[in-house]
Amino acid sequence: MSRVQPFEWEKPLVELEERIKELKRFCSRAKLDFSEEIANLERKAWTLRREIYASLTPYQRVLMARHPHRPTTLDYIRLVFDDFVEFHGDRTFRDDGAIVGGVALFEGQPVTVVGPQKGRDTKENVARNFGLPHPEGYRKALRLMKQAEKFGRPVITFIDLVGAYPGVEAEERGQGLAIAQCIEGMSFLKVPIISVITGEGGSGGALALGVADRVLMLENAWYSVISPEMCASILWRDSARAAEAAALLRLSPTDLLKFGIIDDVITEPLGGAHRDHAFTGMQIRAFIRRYLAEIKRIAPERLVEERLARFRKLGQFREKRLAEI
Amino acid sequence: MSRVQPFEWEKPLVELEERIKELKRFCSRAKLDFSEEIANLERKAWTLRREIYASLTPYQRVLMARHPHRPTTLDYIRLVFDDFVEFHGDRTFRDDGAIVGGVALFEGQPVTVVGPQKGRDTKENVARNFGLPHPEGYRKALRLMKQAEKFGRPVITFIDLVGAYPGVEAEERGQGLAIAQCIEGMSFLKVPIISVITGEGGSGGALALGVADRVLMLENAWYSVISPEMCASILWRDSARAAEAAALLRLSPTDLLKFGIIDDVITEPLGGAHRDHAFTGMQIRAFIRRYLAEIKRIAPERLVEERLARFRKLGQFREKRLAEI
Amino acid sequence: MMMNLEEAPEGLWTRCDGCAQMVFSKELEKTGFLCPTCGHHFRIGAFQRLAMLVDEGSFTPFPPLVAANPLDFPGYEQKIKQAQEQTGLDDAALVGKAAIQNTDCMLAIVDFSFMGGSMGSVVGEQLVRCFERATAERLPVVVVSGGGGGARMQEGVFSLMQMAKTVQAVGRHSRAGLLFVSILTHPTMGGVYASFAALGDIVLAEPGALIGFAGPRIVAETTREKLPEGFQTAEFALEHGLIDAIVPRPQLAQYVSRLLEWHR
Amino acid sequence: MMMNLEEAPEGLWTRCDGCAQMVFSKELEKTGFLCPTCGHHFRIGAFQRLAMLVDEGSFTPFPPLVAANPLDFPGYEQKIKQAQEQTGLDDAALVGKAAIQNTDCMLAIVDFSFMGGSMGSVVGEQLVRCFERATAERLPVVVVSGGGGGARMQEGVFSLMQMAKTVQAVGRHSRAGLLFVSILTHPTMGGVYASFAALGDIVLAEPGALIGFAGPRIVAETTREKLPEGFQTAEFALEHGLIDAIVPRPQLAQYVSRLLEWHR
Ligand SMILES: [Zn+2]
Ligand SMILES: [Zn+2]
Repeated sequence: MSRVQPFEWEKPLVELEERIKELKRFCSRAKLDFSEEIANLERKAWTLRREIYASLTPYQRVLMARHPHRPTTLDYIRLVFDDFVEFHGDRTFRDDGAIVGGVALFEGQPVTVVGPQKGRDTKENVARNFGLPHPEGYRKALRLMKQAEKFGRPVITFIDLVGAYPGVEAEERGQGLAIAQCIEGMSFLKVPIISVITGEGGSGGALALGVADRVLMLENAWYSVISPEMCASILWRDSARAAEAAALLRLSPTDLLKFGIIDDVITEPLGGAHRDHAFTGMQIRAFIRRYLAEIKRIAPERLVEERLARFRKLGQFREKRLAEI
Repeated sequence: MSRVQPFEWEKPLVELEERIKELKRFCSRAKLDFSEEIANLERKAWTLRREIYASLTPYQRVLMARHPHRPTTLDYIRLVFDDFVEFHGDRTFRDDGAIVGGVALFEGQPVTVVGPQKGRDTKENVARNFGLPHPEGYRKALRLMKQAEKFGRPVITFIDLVGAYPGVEAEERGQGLAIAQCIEGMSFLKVPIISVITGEGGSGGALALGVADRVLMLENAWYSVISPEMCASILWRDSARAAEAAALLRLSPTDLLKFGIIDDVITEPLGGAHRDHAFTGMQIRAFIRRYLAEIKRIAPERLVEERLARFRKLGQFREKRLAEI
Repeated sequence: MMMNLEEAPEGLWTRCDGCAQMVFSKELEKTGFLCPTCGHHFRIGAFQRLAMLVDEGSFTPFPPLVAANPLDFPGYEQKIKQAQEQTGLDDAALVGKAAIQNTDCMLAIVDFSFMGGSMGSVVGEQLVRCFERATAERLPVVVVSGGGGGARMQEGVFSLMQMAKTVQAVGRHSRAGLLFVSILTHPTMGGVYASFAALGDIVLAEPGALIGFAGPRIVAETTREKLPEGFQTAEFALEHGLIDAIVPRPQLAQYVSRLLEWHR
Repeated sequence: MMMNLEEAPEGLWTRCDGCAQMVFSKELEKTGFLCPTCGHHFRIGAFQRLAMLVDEGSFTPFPPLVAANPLDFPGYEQKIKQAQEQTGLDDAALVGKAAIQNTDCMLAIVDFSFMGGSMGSVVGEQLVRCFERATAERLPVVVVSGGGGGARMQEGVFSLMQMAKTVQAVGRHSRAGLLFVSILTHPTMGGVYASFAALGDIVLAEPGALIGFAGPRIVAETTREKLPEGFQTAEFALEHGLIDAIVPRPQLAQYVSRLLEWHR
């Protein structure tokens, strides 16, 4: 991995950690024993880190969700499952590299896995279109989910995309229809579905992979109808005010849990998933194990009914009072 | 319609008819009464015509099937049905003009109609790709047939194409798969299906629209795995020997009826469907009425079982004798 | 509440987006708001659409719902109130039971003039009720979409969830073997198109209507390409196999009634 | 009957189609008929394929069938007889029950060397029986296709009907919730590809295999265009979304056995 600039709010912490490192080097060179002082400093650094990450603003979490070293879907697949075979293609037009999918083994049980795939470098990002799917991606996803239904195996989706790709060809080939069909297909799928929002969850492009029985979300992920930047640009014609928009949109896991949009929040390592891929993977594995056990027991028809009921009740409005009519 | 050269075998007849016309003109000009002689001549012409068309070779029928004034699918739709609304598109990539389809009223009952569409002139032929479908055409056909299934209405397909289009883009977008899926979809469709082979029935491209409960065929249509020209070119590296190949392939309605491939032959006006569109349409209407009444009574599951049984038994082979093993 | 044609172009003369000619407004009302010169289809409001599409006096609206403010989004209540006053609508969808040339159906009309026809909780809920009642009464559904950007930003993730909710109501209705005719008018984009509107058994569009997921401005900005001629128009959608047919406004009621009859 | 590797390249040295190098034939047998220089997959016969794919001694073939001559096509009987003598096969498909790394399945292998692997009544019937028995015994099906032009011209319309017949057998098997792994080897074209072979739940291909409906020569003649680089290769099919994965021959048995295990 290439070196990445720390976030602005991490800078005091990074500086302190640098100082401690230097002090240690100096002591070792000078053969001095400052171990007690160093231990103290390290405790302080730990406290500082806890404080910093406990008080992140919604937009800081959005930036964490986009960290270039944050695990991607293929990373999670490697970390969470024991084996994986990737299947390609929409059987109509193209294989969309922005969405990966296939069959994986989860603790001995075959499951179908689908998710968007961001690249790690420029070349990969071009091949994967920065993880922004074309209609073919959604058609592949739906094809694999229907396959899962045929063979009665659960579906796990990972969600990390700012939206479906807004391109000429994507529109030509029916981006909107592909998303609608993916939502429809997932809604009535007669097998358990778990979605894990691992990073960005932007608009219909994200929802198209998120119509699940249990929706889980990493601590530093976001999920909304629009990205904070686009929201700011619409509200104030100034995408630089994204931080304000992020706060207005209530896109954080805490809010979404309260709203009943998601079912649980998966804690990340302190400082974000990118700091410890293995730990993040273990966390996700534990959550999937728990929720899969829960929904695997439910009969398929019942499962679909409950899934539909879950979404049926989302929305807030009131009857018009008589006086208003 | 533009003037079209008569077929070689029609020339004596055309000449005789020309002579009679001239004689009539002469009599009318000269105010002579040759009406008895003319009536005699006309009887002779009629006999000649009957003789000519009773003894057509298989390849002559193939040429009749390709006559440029032969009715197209849209002609038949106009002639056979009372009303028609055309629906477009495969909902994935494109609307293929080489296949038309929609809902029509057949004697008061809505039915779904699908068929390839040849053009009448160069411009139309380019737009319709000479009636040679791309994968989108088969996907549109299948989509409309599934729609018919949802609403429980019968499907009527017309077949008149020498094959699916052998083009680069057609292959890119999965011509073979689209054909296979269309065959699959028709095979299990829970509504009555009647196919009418109206002209050419060439290879998998034709079969993809012909998996029906009743397969009817116009008198001067052909149906085989390969066109006579291609067959000749493979057998003798000489497509000019197509007439010989046509005889070998047993592609005429009489043979196909004997083989159990088709259920009935629809007689054309003497000299071919192109000589009398209205009559041909009436004929087709009568046959559809009869066979639709027959299969409409059958319960959907039973219908599918019978359709599958129909194709299951097609093929000739023998068990290997003990002595051969 | 329902009788004023409040969407009529203001002023005596209106400029046509199709041919740039000035059109006499009174003239427009007579033609069904089609430009007499070029046939351009002017955007019309829900009540005008209703008057053109359904049998007179046949429409019974559902009980009205009013938007809440689930995110406490600043200024949202005022925006809603303003839109209500301007349009005479409770929210962006007019939903009820109606008859089109003597065939009963459930009908929903999305109105662009109410916050760009965006789909918040109220539009979502009303559409779901529309499909649910149609399923219960075994009736076809006709929806006239024309909902701009699609999402109601001020309701954030709740707006997003309406996509799933409406799609599921369509799915249940469809699985009951019932007909859904989706009519796309200018403009049908974003979350409205990418949910219920795209999923009609039969998808019709008015000539020239903008249809798509991402707006043309966003596509142009993202791809830095010149957009192709006629990009995202109804004609473009037809060519690309995304809709069944383009039906000019004057023929729409007749066309739809025939479909309803054939699917009785 | 089954033990001779009669498809091995004749002569001591064989020219590789991939890199044009001469390869020592004995060497090829050891590598699974892969070019040691460029990895090119040589075409192999049904018995060789069988030996590489299934557990030794696990294969039980179906009762043999022999082609009739339904059209009385001149010279067809002789052609069949000749092909039988040359290949040791009854017809172009070797069909039976087998085990792949200890998982039972029904297996069919289409052999190019028997009249170009074309599908007449015998191949069609054997494939149908393969899927029917698999449905009855609730077993997965593995088919290795490699059937040239697809149609058996000498059986005319009967050859065509095998497309419908096999597709229907696949459809019944699929509707019983069972797995069909379709493996496309060089070349899988025409009626073979456009029927059962395209319809696998999982469609795999060997590297470089030609896959398509119309043959490249016909496409070039019809369109009068230069064909794109790699047209109709497995790699082309993967890029265009038509197959699930490309699996090199040495990994095939292991790959397929894993799929069978996961779908037990
Ligand atoms: Zn105008
Ligand atoms: Zn080589």
